[in-house]
Amino acid sequence: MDFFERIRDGWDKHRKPAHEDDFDYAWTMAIDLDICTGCGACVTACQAENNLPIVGEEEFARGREIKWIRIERYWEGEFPDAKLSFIPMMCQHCDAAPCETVCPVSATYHNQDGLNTQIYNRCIGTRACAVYCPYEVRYFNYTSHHWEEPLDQQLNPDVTVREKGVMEKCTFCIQRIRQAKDRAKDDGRRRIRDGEVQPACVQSCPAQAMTFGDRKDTQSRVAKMINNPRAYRVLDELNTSPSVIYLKKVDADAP
Amino acid sequence: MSPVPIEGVEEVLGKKFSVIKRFTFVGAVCGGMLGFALAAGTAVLYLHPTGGRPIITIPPFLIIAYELTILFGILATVLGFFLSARLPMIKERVYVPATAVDKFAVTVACDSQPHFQQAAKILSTAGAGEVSQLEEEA
Amino acid sequence: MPPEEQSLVYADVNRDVVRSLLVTGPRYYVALYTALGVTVLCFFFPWFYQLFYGIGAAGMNHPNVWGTYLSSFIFWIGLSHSGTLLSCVLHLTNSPWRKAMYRSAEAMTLFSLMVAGVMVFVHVGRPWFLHWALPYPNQMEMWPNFRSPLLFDVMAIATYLTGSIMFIYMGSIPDFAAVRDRTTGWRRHFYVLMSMGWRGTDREWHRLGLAYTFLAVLIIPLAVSVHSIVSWDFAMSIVPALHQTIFAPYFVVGAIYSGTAGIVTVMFLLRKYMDFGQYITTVHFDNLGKLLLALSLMWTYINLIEIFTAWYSGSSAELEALTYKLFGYYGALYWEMILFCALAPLLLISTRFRTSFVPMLILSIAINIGMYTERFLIVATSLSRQYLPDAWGFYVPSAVEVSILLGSLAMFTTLFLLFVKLIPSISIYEVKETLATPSNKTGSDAWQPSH
Amino acid sequence: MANIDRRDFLKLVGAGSVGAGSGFMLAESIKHPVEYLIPAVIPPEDFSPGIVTWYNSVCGMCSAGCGISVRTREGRAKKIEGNPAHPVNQGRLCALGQAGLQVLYNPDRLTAPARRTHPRDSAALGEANWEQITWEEGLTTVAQRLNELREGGQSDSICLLSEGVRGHLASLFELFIAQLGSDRLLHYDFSHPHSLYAANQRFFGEQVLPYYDVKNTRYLLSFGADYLGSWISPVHHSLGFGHSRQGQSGFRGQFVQIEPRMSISGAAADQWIAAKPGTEGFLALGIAHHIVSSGHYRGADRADWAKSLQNYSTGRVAEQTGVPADTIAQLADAFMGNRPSLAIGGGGAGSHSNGVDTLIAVNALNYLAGNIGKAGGLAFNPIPVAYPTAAILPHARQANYRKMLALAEDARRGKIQVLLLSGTNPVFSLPAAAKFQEALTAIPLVVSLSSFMDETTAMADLILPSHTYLESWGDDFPEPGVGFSTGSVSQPVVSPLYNTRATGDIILALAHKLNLSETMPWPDMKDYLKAGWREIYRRGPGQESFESFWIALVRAGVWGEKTRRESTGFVPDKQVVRNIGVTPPQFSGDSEAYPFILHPYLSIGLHDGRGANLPWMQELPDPLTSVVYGSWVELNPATAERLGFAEGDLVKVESPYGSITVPVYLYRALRPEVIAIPIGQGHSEYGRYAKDRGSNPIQILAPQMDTTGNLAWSATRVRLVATGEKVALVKTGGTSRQLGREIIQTTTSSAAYNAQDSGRIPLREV
Repeated sequence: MDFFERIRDGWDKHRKPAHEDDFDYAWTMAIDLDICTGCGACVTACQAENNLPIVGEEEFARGREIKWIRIERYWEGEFPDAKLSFIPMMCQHCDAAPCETVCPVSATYHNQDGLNTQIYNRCIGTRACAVYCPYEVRYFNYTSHHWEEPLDQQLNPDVTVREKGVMEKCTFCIQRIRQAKDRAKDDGRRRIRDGEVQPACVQSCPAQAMTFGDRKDTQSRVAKMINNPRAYRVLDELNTSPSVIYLKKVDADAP
Repeated sequence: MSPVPIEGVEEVLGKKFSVIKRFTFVGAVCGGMLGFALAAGTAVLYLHPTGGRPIITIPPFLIIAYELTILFGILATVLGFFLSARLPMIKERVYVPATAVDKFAVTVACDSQPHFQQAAKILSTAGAGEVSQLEEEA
Repeated sequence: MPPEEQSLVYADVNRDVVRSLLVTGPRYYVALYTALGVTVLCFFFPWFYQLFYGIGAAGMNHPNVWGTYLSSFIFWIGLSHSGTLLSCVLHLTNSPWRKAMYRSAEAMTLFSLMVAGVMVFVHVGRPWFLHWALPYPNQMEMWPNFRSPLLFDVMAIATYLTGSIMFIYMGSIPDFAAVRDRTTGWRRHFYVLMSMGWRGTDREWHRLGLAYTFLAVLIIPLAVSVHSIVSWDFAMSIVPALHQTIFAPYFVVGAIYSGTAGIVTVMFLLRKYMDFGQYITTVHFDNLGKLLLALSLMWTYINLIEIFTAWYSGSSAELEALTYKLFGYYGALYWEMILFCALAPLLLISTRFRTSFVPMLILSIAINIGMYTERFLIVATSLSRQYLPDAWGFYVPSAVEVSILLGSLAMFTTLFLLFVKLIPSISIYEVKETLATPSNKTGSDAWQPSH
Repeated sequence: MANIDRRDFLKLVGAGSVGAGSGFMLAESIKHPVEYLIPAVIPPEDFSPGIVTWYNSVCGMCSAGCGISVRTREGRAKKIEGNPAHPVNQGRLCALGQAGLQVLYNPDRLTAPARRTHPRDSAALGEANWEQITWEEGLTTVAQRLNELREGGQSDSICLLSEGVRGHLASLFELFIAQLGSDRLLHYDFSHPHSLYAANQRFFGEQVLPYYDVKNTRYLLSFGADYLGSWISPVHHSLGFGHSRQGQSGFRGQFVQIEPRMSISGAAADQWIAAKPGTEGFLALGIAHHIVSSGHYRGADRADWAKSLQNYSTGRVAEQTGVPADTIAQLADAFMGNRPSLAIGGGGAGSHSNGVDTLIAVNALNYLAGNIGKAGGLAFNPIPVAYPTAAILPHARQANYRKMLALAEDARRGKIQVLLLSGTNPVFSLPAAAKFQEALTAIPLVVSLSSFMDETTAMADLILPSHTYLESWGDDFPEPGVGFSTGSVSQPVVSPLYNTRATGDIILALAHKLNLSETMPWPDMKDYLKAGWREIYRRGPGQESFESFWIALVRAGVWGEKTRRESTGFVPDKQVVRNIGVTPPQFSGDSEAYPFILHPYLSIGLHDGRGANLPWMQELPDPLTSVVYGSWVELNPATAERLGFAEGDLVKVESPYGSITVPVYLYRALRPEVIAIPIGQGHSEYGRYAKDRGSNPIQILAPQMDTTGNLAWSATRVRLVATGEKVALVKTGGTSRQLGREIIQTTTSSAAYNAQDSGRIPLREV
C-alpha cells in the first residue's frame, strides 16, 4: 500500500508545472527602450566577458557571427520623418522556453535560478533549439574558432571556450551570479543583495538602460521596473513568458 | 509439405489453435507500459525542468509508449512464430527438397514395416506420384 | 492475367529467381563498383572533411541552422514509406498483384531507412556524441529528454527499422529455404542459416501466415506514426509556416507518395536488368499508377490547404513566410515542385500512360525530385523568415552538402545492388500462389529424399 | 597581500557612487573596501593564482578621459570596466573603451625598436625593410642628432608631434621641448573640436570647453553634435541623457537633433531635423530671433540682440535652412518653455566654413535662455588647482589644419630636422591635399614612438615603440571636467608584453642622454608623476602623509576637487553681440560638377580610425547600418533610385581632390543632396585587421578651412560614378521593418514614464 501511496505522491508532485515559485531566484532583466541609444557597448562587453569568438570577415558574411546580445534596429517612415529605434536582443530566459523541450539530450534546461541554461559539453548539435527559439538568440559554433596570439591572453578564465558543433547563448553571465552566491555564502547571507550582481552588458550600459535583478525580491529595482506602466515583453503572444522585460519607447510627438 | 501455403489444410487436419496472438498481445501491452515507465522514470530520476512543463508530461510520453507498444508487439510476434512453428530446426527432420519447388508431400509417421505398407497403399490409391520410406533417426 | 504468365510453372519461378541470385553479368559489377566509388567519393570524403572542420562546411548559418541534411533525412524517411506500408496494406486486402513486387519494395524501405539514419549523423554538430540520445545507463547521470520530438524520432525510427527487418525476413524464410537447395558453397551456408530449417510443413505455413498478418497489422499504424513524428520535429516548433496541425498528414501523404514513386522506379529497373519481365508486368505499373494519381491529388489538396490557412491566419509572420516560399528567392523551386508533383501526375488518368513503362519511370523520378524540393523548401524557406525581421536570413547549400546528397543516393544504390544478389528479390512462394497448381506428371522429377 | 575581487569591487560601486568633492571623493575611495585595491607596484609576477585583482586606471582610447577598472588574473588583463568612482563615466564604458584590451594584446604590436634599412622614399614601405636595434642604439641615435641640432643652434628644427595628451605627459613634453630650446610642440587629433574652442573664445572670452549638464537639462538642442556617439565625452553624455529622460522625477527630458544625417544621437532624439548642411547657424539664429522677437528674452541688451538678429527672421531662415518656419518657432518656444534647456553644437555643424559662427550662435542661444552657469545648462570648470605646473591648457598646443599645413611647409623647406611622433597618425587623418606624407619624406630624421605600425610610423626612420596605456604610468585631467575639476591616475595593469617603453620614459631617457638631468632629474615617468602629484598634494587639502595619499590615489584611480566655479552673471561683450551672424557656408567643388555634399562622420567603433586594428571593433555592427568589416557610402533611397544605385553597388566617390571606391548603402535618414561616409577604415598599414579594408573619406576632403584655420571637413562636394561592380555588404541586419509585429512598442502618453518606478541607479551629484 505504502508503495502505491509513494507513487501517487510522486505523481502529484511531478504533475505540477515547473513554476517560478520553485526557483531560488527569478533573474530578470529590464531594458528601457526609451533611453537605449544603440551604442553597442553591451555587445562588446558581452564579447569580452564571455569569450565570444572573432569569426572573421568571410564567416561573418556567411551569417555565422556569434553575438549573445545583438542590437536590432527598426525604421519607421521615410525621410524626413524617418524614425529609428533600437532593441537589444539576447536570450530571453523564457520560463516556458520552447528550446528546452526540444533538446533530445537535455543539454538545455531551466535551472533553479529560473535561468535557461546551456550545457555545452552535453550538446550534440542538433540545432533544434535554435529553430524553436522565436527570438533567434541561440548561436551555433559552425567551426572551432581560435584567437591570434596574444589575443588569447584576454580570455576570461571563468568561462569556457566552446568547440565546433556546440550551441551557445546568453547566460545572464551565470559565472558572475555564481560568484555572487559564493560571496553571499561567505558573508553568511542567504540571498544575493539587489544590485550585487550585474551581467557584463548591464554593467557597461552607458545610458543605464538596462537593469538586472531578482524579481522575486519585490523591493529590487527590477521588480519596480516590471510594475512600470511601460513594461512589456517581446512576442508575448507566443506565451514563452520571457524573463527580459522591455520598457516602451515614449513617443513625444504624440499629444 | 508444400511449396505454397494451402488454404483449408488446417480444417482437414484440424489443428487451428495458435499461441501467436497471445504473444503479440502480451508483448504489446508490456511494451506500452514499459514505454511510459521508461519516459516517466527517466524524467523523475533525472529532474530537468524544461519549458515550464510538468516533470511527467503525458502527451509526449504517450507517444513514446505508443512506439514501444508496437516495437514489443512485433518482437513478441516474431518470437511467438518461431516457437509455435518449431523453428529454428534443432535436429534433422525429414525433408523433401522437391517440395520447395513444385511437389506436394504428405509425411506419415510409421513405427513398423506393416504400417508403412498400409500407408503406402492408401497414398498410392489417393494418387500419389511416389511413395518412399524415409528413416528418421530417433 | 497478362498472357505471358500462363506459360510459367512453379519450376520456372525457382529457376528464374535463383538465376537472378547466381548468374551475375559484368554490368552488375560495373554498376556496383561505380555506386560504391561514388559513395566513398561523394559521401564519405566530404563528410570526413566536415567532421574535421565542423558543420560550417555546409552552407547553414544564423538563423538558417537547418539545411539540406535534414531535408535529405526527411526525404529518405519518406521514401522508406509505402515499401513496407504498401506491402502490408496490400497483404491485408490480399491483392494478388502485390506479390511480385513487395519484396523489393520492402528492401527499399529498409535501405532508405538506413540512409536516413546516416543522414542524422551527418546532420548533427557532434555525431561522436549521438549515442547520448539513446536511453542507456551511464555515468553522466544524464538520460535523454523524452519530451523532445527529436527523441520521438529516435524511438519511432528504431522501431520502424526493426519492424521492417522482421517483416521482410519472415516473408522470405520459405524462399531462403527454396534457394538453399539450389545453391552451394558459402551461399548454401548463408541460406541454411537464414532459412532456419524451413521445411514447408502445413504447420509452418499456417504459423507464418498468422504471424505475417499480425506484423502487417502492427506495421501499418507504425509507419503512419513514424512520418507524423518526423513532421512534428517541425510542427511542434513555433516557427511560422512550420507550426501547423496539417503537417502530420501532409508528411505522411507526401511520404507514401514519394515512396510509391520510388517503387515504380525500382520496379522498372528490376524488370529491365533482372529479366523479371514475366513477373513485373503492366498490371503492377497500372495499379501503382492509380495509387500515385490518388496520392498526388491528396498531396495537392493539402498544399492548397496550407496556403489557405497561412493566408487566412492574417498573421504577418505566416504571410511573410508564405510569400517568401512562393515568390521569394526559392520561388522558382516551389513552382517546379508544383509542376512535378501536382500537375504532371495528372497524366496518370490515361491507362495508356500508366501501362507504358518509360513514361512511368520518368514521371516517378520527376515526382521524387519534386518531393525532395518540397522537403528542401520546408527547411530552407521558413527558417529564413521568422518573427524578428531584423534577424531574417538567407541560406544556400554548399558544395559539400550537394555532394553528400549525391553520395547518399549512391549509398542507397549500393545497398540495393547487394540486396538483389543475396535475397530473392521476388517472393517465390507467393508468386507460385498466383499460378496454376501443377499436376504430378509435369515438373521436375528430382526426388532426392534427404535427412 | 591585499587583493580586491569582485566582491570588494562591488562594494566600491557602493562606495564610489557617493558624492564628489575632493577630500570627500578621495576619502570615500580610501574607505575600508577600497583598501583592497592595490596598484601594480607589486609586479604581476607574484599574483596569487585564481585571485582577481582590479586596477583602476584611465582609458586611453579617446580624449574623454573616462576612468577604468581593469580586471586581471594571473597577471593578465581580462576585462575593462568603468571605474565606478570616476565622475566622468561612473562605472560605465563605451565599446571602444572596452576594446582597449585588444590594443594591449594586439597581435600586430611593435615589439622592439627598429631602424629603417632602405631610404624612406623607396617604393617599399612597411615592415619589409626594418631591422631590429637595441634601445641603447635607438636612443643614442636620436640623442646625438638632437644634441647636434641644439649645439648648432638649430633647436627650432626639432618638432614633437603627439596625439592630444593631458596631464603630466603633456607637461613632460612641454618641459622637454622647452629644454631643447624649441617651440615646436604640436598635438594633433582629427576629432579635436577646434571651432568650439574658437567660438567659446569669441563669445565667452575663454578658450575652454564648458561642462554641459545634460543630466539636469529638460530640453536639449543639438546642432550636429553627436553627443551620444563621438562628441567630446559620449559616455558621460549618455549617462546624462538616460537620467534626464527617465531618471528625473517630474519631467522627461526632450532631445532635438539637428543634422543632415541621423547619428545615434539623432536616433535617440525626440525630434530629428535635417537642416541643409552648413546652415545650422542660421537655424540657431532664427530660433534666437524668435526668442527675442516673441519676447521670451527680457535681458537688458535686448535691443542689441534684436538689432543684430534682424536679418534672421524665421521666414528667411526657413528658406535658407529648409526647416519650416513654424518648426523654428516651435523649437524656440520649447527651448524657452522647458528650462533649464541646453544648446550644444559641434561635429558636422562645427566643421563648415562658417563653423565658428554657427557655434557662437549656439552659445548665444544658451545665453538668451539663461542656461549659463545653471544646473541643466552649461557651467565653466574652474582652472584646477591640481593642474601640473608646467602644462598649460590642453587646447593650447592642439594643431588645427592651418598649423599642420605650416608644419608640412616647413618640413618641405627643410626647417624640420627631427620629428618625434607620438601616438598620432596624421598621414591617415589629414586630407591627401595636405601632402603630409610627402612632407615627411623631406625630414631627415623621423622618429615614431607609436605602439603600432600605422601609416605615419611606416614613414619613420626610427621606431622606438611605446607601451600601450595599459602598461604605462600617467594621469589625466578630463577636459571638460564635470563641473568641478577632476584628475585621475593611470597605472600599469600588466607587466609589459614586449621590449617597449612608456612614452614618458623614452622622453626622460632622451633627456638624460642630452644631459638635461638637472632640469629633468626624474629617472622615469612614475617618479615624475609622483613628483608632480606631490605638488598637488601640497596644494590640495592634505590629510595624511604623501605616501598614503599616493597609495590611496592610485588605488582609487581618481581624484577630485571640491572647487566649483560660481556662476557670475555672464553678459557677452557688446561687440560680440553686435557681430553675431552667420556667413553662408562655402563648399569646395562646383555644385554642377559635384552635386553631392560629403558628410564624413566618426564611426562609433573605430572613432577616427584608431579602432580599426581591434577585431572586436571590426566585428561590432555599426549601430545605424549594422555593417561590419569595411566602409560604405550612405545614400538617401530617393537619390539612389534616381541614380539607379542599389545596396552593394560599388561607386566611385570623386571630390576635386581625389576619389575612393565604396559600396552603396541605402540610408533613410539622410538629406537627398548629402552622402555620408564613416571615418575609420581605409588603412594601408596598421595591422592585419585594419590593413587594406574599406576606404578613408578623409583622404578626399578638400583643404577647406574656416576663418580660424581648422579643417571644414564637412564642406566638400563630391560626385558619384558607377563602377558597375557589386559587392555584398557584410552586415547583420535583415529587414529593418517591424511589419506591425510590435517588437518595439511605443507609448504615446508622455506621462507614461514614472521616475519612482524606474529603479535606475541614481547618478552621482556632479
